[in-house]
Amino acid sequence: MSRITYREACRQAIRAALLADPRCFVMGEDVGRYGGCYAVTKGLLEEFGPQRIRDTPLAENGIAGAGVGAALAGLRPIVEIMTCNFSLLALDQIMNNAASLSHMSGGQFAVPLVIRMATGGGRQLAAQHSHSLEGWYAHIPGLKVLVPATVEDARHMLAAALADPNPVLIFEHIVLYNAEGELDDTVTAVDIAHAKVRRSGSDISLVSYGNSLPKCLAAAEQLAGEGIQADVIDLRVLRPLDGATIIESVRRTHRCLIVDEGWRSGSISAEIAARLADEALYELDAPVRRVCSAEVPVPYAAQMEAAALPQVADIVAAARALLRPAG
Amino acid sequence: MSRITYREACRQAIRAALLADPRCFVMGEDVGRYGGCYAVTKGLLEEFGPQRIRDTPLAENGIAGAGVGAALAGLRPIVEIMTCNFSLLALDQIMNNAASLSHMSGGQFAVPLVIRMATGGGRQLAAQHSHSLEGWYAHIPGLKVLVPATVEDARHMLAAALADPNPVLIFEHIVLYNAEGELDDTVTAVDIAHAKVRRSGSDISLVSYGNSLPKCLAAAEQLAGEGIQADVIDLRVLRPLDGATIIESVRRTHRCLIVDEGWRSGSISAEIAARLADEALYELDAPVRRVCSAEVPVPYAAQMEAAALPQVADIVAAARALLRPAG
Amino acid sequence: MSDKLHLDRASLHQLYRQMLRIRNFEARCVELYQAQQIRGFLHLYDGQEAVAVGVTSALRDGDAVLATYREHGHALAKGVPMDTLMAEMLGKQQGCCRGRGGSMHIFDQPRRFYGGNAIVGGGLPLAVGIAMADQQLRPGAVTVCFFGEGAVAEGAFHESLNLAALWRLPLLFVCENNLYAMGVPLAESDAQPEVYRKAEAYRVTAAQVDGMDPVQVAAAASLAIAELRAGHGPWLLECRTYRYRAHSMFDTQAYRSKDEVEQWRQQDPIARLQQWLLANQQISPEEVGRIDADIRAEIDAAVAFAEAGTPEPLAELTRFVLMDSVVQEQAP
Amino acid sequence: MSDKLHLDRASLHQLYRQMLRIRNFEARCVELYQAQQIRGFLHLYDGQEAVAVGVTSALRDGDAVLATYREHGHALAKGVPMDTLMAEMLGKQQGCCRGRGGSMHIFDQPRRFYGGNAIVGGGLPLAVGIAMADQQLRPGAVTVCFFGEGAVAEGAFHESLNLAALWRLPLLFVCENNLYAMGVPLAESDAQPEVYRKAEAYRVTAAQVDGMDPVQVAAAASLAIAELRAGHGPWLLECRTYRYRAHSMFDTQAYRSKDEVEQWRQQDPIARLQQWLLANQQISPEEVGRIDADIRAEIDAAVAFAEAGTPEPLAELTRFVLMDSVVQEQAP
Ligand SMILES: Cc1ncc(C[n+]2csc(CCOP(=O)(O)OP(=O)(O)O)c2C)c(N)n1
Ligand SMILES: Cc1ncc(C[n+]2csc(CCOP(=O)(O)OP(=O)(O)O)c2C)c(N)n1
Ligand SMILES: [Mg+2]
Ligand SMILES: [Mg+2]
Repeated sequence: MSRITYREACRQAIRAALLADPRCFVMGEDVGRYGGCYAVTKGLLEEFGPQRIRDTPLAENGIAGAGVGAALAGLRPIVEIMTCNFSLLALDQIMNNAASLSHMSGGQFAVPLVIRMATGGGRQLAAQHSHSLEGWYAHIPGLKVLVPATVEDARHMLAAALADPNPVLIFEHIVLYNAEGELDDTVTAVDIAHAKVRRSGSDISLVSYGNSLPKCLAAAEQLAGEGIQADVIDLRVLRPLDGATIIESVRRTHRCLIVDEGWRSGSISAEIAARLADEALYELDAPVRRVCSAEVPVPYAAQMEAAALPQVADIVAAARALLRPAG
Repeated sequence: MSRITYREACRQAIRAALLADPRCFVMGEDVGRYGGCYAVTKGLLEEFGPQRIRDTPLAENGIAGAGVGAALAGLRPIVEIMTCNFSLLALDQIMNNAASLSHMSGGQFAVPLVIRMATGGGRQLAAQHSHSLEGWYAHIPGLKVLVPATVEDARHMLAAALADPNPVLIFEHIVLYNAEGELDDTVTAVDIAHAKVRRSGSDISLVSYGNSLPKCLAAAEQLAGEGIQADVIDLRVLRPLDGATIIESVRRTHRCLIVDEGWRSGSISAEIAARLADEALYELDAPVRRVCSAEVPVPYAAQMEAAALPQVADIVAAARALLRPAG
Repeated sequence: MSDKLHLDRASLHQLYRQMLRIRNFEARCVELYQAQQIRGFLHLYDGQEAVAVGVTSALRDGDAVLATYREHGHALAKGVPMDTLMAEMLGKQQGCCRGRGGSMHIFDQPRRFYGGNAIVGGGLPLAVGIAMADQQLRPGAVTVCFFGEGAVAEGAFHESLNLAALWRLPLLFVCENNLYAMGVPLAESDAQPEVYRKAEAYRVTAAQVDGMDPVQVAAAASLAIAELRAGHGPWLLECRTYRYRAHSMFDTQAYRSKDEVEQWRQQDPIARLQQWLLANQQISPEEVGRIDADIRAEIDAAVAFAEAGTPEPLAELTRFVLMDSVVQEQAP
Repeated sequence: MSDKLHLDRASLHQLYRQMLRIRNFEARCVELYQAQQIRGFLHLYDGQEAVAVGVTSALRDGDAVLATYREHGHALAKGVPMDTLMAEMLGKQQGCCRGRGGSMHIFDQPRRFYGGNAIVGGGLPLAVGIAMADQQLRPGAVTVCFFGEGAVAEGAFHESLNLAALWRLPLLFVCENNLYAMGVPLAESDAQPEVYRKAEAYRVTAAQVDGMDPVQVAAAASLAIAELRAGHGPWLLECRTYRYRAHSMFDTQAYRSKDEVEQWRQQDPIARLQQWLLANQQISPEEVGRIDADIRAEIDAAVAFAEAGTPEPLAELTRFVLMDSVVQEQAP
């Protein structure tokens, strides 16, 4: 066991990938000299040189497309789109090329590309720097979407993503970078196919991912104090979604609360609720509830930002209401 | 009553808007000389001249942003992004500026902008020309999203969109352009806030929009032959979603099938199902089912394209299964 | 015809043959479209053949090519077999993309033909990445990316030229300037209508050539590609050309005059090359006839192959959405 | 200092005062950031003041301005009141954006200050649209759009320059070339590091000026804006400048040397203008002191106003996501 930050886990993952495969390289804005806007790639330029840690101009569409091309032609690019807010500029390349090329070409090409991006709010960066778009990206066939919430996943998901022949997006939450956790040194790989139960309980399923996971765990702690035992599920992978693990949990708890930093309407929480309403309707003893971000561009001021994002108190209150309906 | 095509209804709507307000103008690729890639703006250049029917270069991000700017500074732009497939290039301007500016500026500016785009599959145009992204756009706070399915809505929604102080996206389905319908000349305006029941029935709610509406109506016809009476709801507006009308219908039918040309996971159908699972759980006598597009980039070959998109037979079968569960 | 490049008889015949193959292949496509065997959009290369043929004549097998939705010509010139191409046009399982791509999405992995892209400008960033990989993995290989002059206004053009120039990539950008982007004439789509001059903004070497003259195109491409192979960084080649027909299968063409079309037809690259070859005793009438017959036979065979093809079974619909392996890296 | 433009004493004082206001306002912001009263990102304009001040000195009230996330200087120079600006920095209801925007999203409708944009290059297409509207609704008005040299690599730059040129818009593009985009030096972000030369690709008139000299900037801007008002189409002005501090509040600055920073500090526009004014008897030491005191008082008042401000009530969270009316068109 060693105690490390999520940032350091991300950095180690990249370093290990570069050491393991000469075809692997990192490309993005300020990944080199600057060390990454969230300091994830610090020191890698010095170790691997400018061809493998490639600083790019500001050109998200160009960079994403270049990543697709490089993957097609034999390299293993890790493209960093600094934050998901800027990835909107790259969406054409991501949807129309990265996600579509294999199918469109009748299986002649795979696109073994990894795109990392920072996501989420909570640091008062305001509307254009606080999007949580991972659930929205999970709509697109042909992509895989990963959302590491723990240092273990931050450390090991990248290798699995690089080994995958498909384009994989990894969303790292800006608030998690400084979070510390225990890394089990005996674990050397993780899967990128399954959700995981992070805490077991039989009264209610709390389903979440990313920076909402620690919030759910804190809420579960509080609820336990009130005698409510929550099953806490970390989705880990938003596409393809591991519906089986969620449904299995709900079969045990009969109640489900989904916590998602995306805007509520059309978020991944909606997809989960829809699957329950289809595949587990008769298991439900209570409505499926969601704690999501308010449907606003995230505001700057501290109290408004806090109100816009899911908070532990919101989770606790919603869970409580599902178990002990008023009136 | 007059019989016109959906295309002609769109054209009349634009013409009327240009006649009604000198601040209104059309801007987009090939809207002028070419008459629009789906011939919607044919003849308008001759009538209104190049300043009000402005052909642009291919530059979706630039054009969308220019539309936002023009709206901020006093004009009433109707921007045509030829098809939603190309709108991915404009997403930064749509989400980070059009949708966010009012809130981000503390209400100092409204963005009275209309963006029209063609959407949908069914004409063997393959992966990069067959997206149905309207439900996906409906995730974004600050936008309104309209999906006219009838000639009446095609004729009158535009005026309501232009009168709205917010950015409004209008998705016109490529297969509907040639569809004909009766236009009631006594109707001079429609709202852009409510869903509409297009056929009444008490056994099951079929919820859809756009080109899935005629498919649902055809399915309802077939089902009626089997003694199943379907309530057919045309969503009309995907954001803000009129949940009340859907729930009101389900309270009567206790069964719901949602039909949506978007890819299933994370589509607007998911949001509708989620609302039902939350707000109408105890009304449901059967699982909430969805007939959506298969989760593939839409293929070219006729039989594969047909299999990828929702079809009347799929709707009938799914509805039947909900009412007469096997075994 | 230009005589800048001294081409031998065989090479000249090859230029002629390839252009004619494309022209006649597409003529048959039009028939099949009218018979509704080909559906969707069909963008013809009619008139522009000298560009794809001239440029690819300077390529080797291991070089990569990317094109647009108007790419039948590039595909054929790069060696994509006509039969799998035609089967793809008909949406058959035997098509190069198993019927998933159609006219706008022709891919051929063994020939390094990376599409077929229906997003204007969408291929340029891909080309940058392919050239990046080649720079590292396949020294000496070059990538050619074809696009229309309409694409030049897209941000993707700008970003890609800059990246290619910064990284001195072995990448030849070929702008097929046929003067119109659908109905928008060049002067209304670009503030600088001399497209090749845009290259200066990236300190990229550029040239403008008569795209109706395959010899001139071949000469310019040879020069550029030699420079690329030597590692001197990207080039932009602007080829002035013309499409004789509508943008896709049909449009009213209100944006241009019949006269204009007629004038360009006078410069038809195939007719002119044939005349020149005959006049200069570089080809005999018999050889002309034989080439014609060969091509006819090839096309007939391709159509027969395509028509005999079968539909992809529906059970395969979702196959290849996600891949199990990186197929392009496995031994064939 | 340059003497190309013959400015009167009052104008020179105004340049000096405005630059100092910005410098000292931001110095106070740094303190408030350290005290955690300002949060989020804070991008300082320290060193670049001559650009915003020089350019805006050529503007009239009805002209429009757009800038980036490094926009305090542009906002102050355009007349955004310091108190509502400071209240916004502190996230108060009394801020110009009611606390929703913060440092990166300053807007001021009455002054036609259209942000504050945290997407690099995101303001350029907006500026095109504003200039389009002005061309029609407010003849003679101009729009100025500021952006960094890093933005030049974005597709948005390319698309916007082309649109502005095609439509001959009254739009002044001002590239604040401070040599770095975060940590990436110009030579690695642009294949053509003489940014003003990019304008040729759109046949846009361009000039490069010393962005550390407010008089030179003002002279170039005056010339350009006179041309714009006369309807002669857009201009691009490249101002070579430098930021003294980290990109945002803190970075290791491993990408540049202390020496380099020191050399640029030697050319500080404020110190140099003050020296020149004093040496040429264009200002008296007493006047210098008075300006200093005025500014100090203005800043103190702004901070007091901001600190006395109240938080926006949470009930207002979703207000303005959708608007009820087109506020900017109502009488104030
Ligand atoms: C991004 C994008 N915008 C718009 C279109 C629709 N469209 C298809 S072809 C075309 C014209 C392209 O012109 P040009 O680049 O000159 O190529 P040409 O068709 O003349 O060969 C347009 C506007 C598209 N496919 N992609
Ligand atoms: C589209 C986009 N990509 C990346 C970023 C992150 N980012 C913020 S500022 C910046 C550097 C911009 O450099 P430049 O344009 O030169 O402006 P400067 O900061 O030097 O004033 C970057 C990469 C962003 N905000 N938007
Ligand atoms: Mg063209
Ligand atoms: Mg800079």
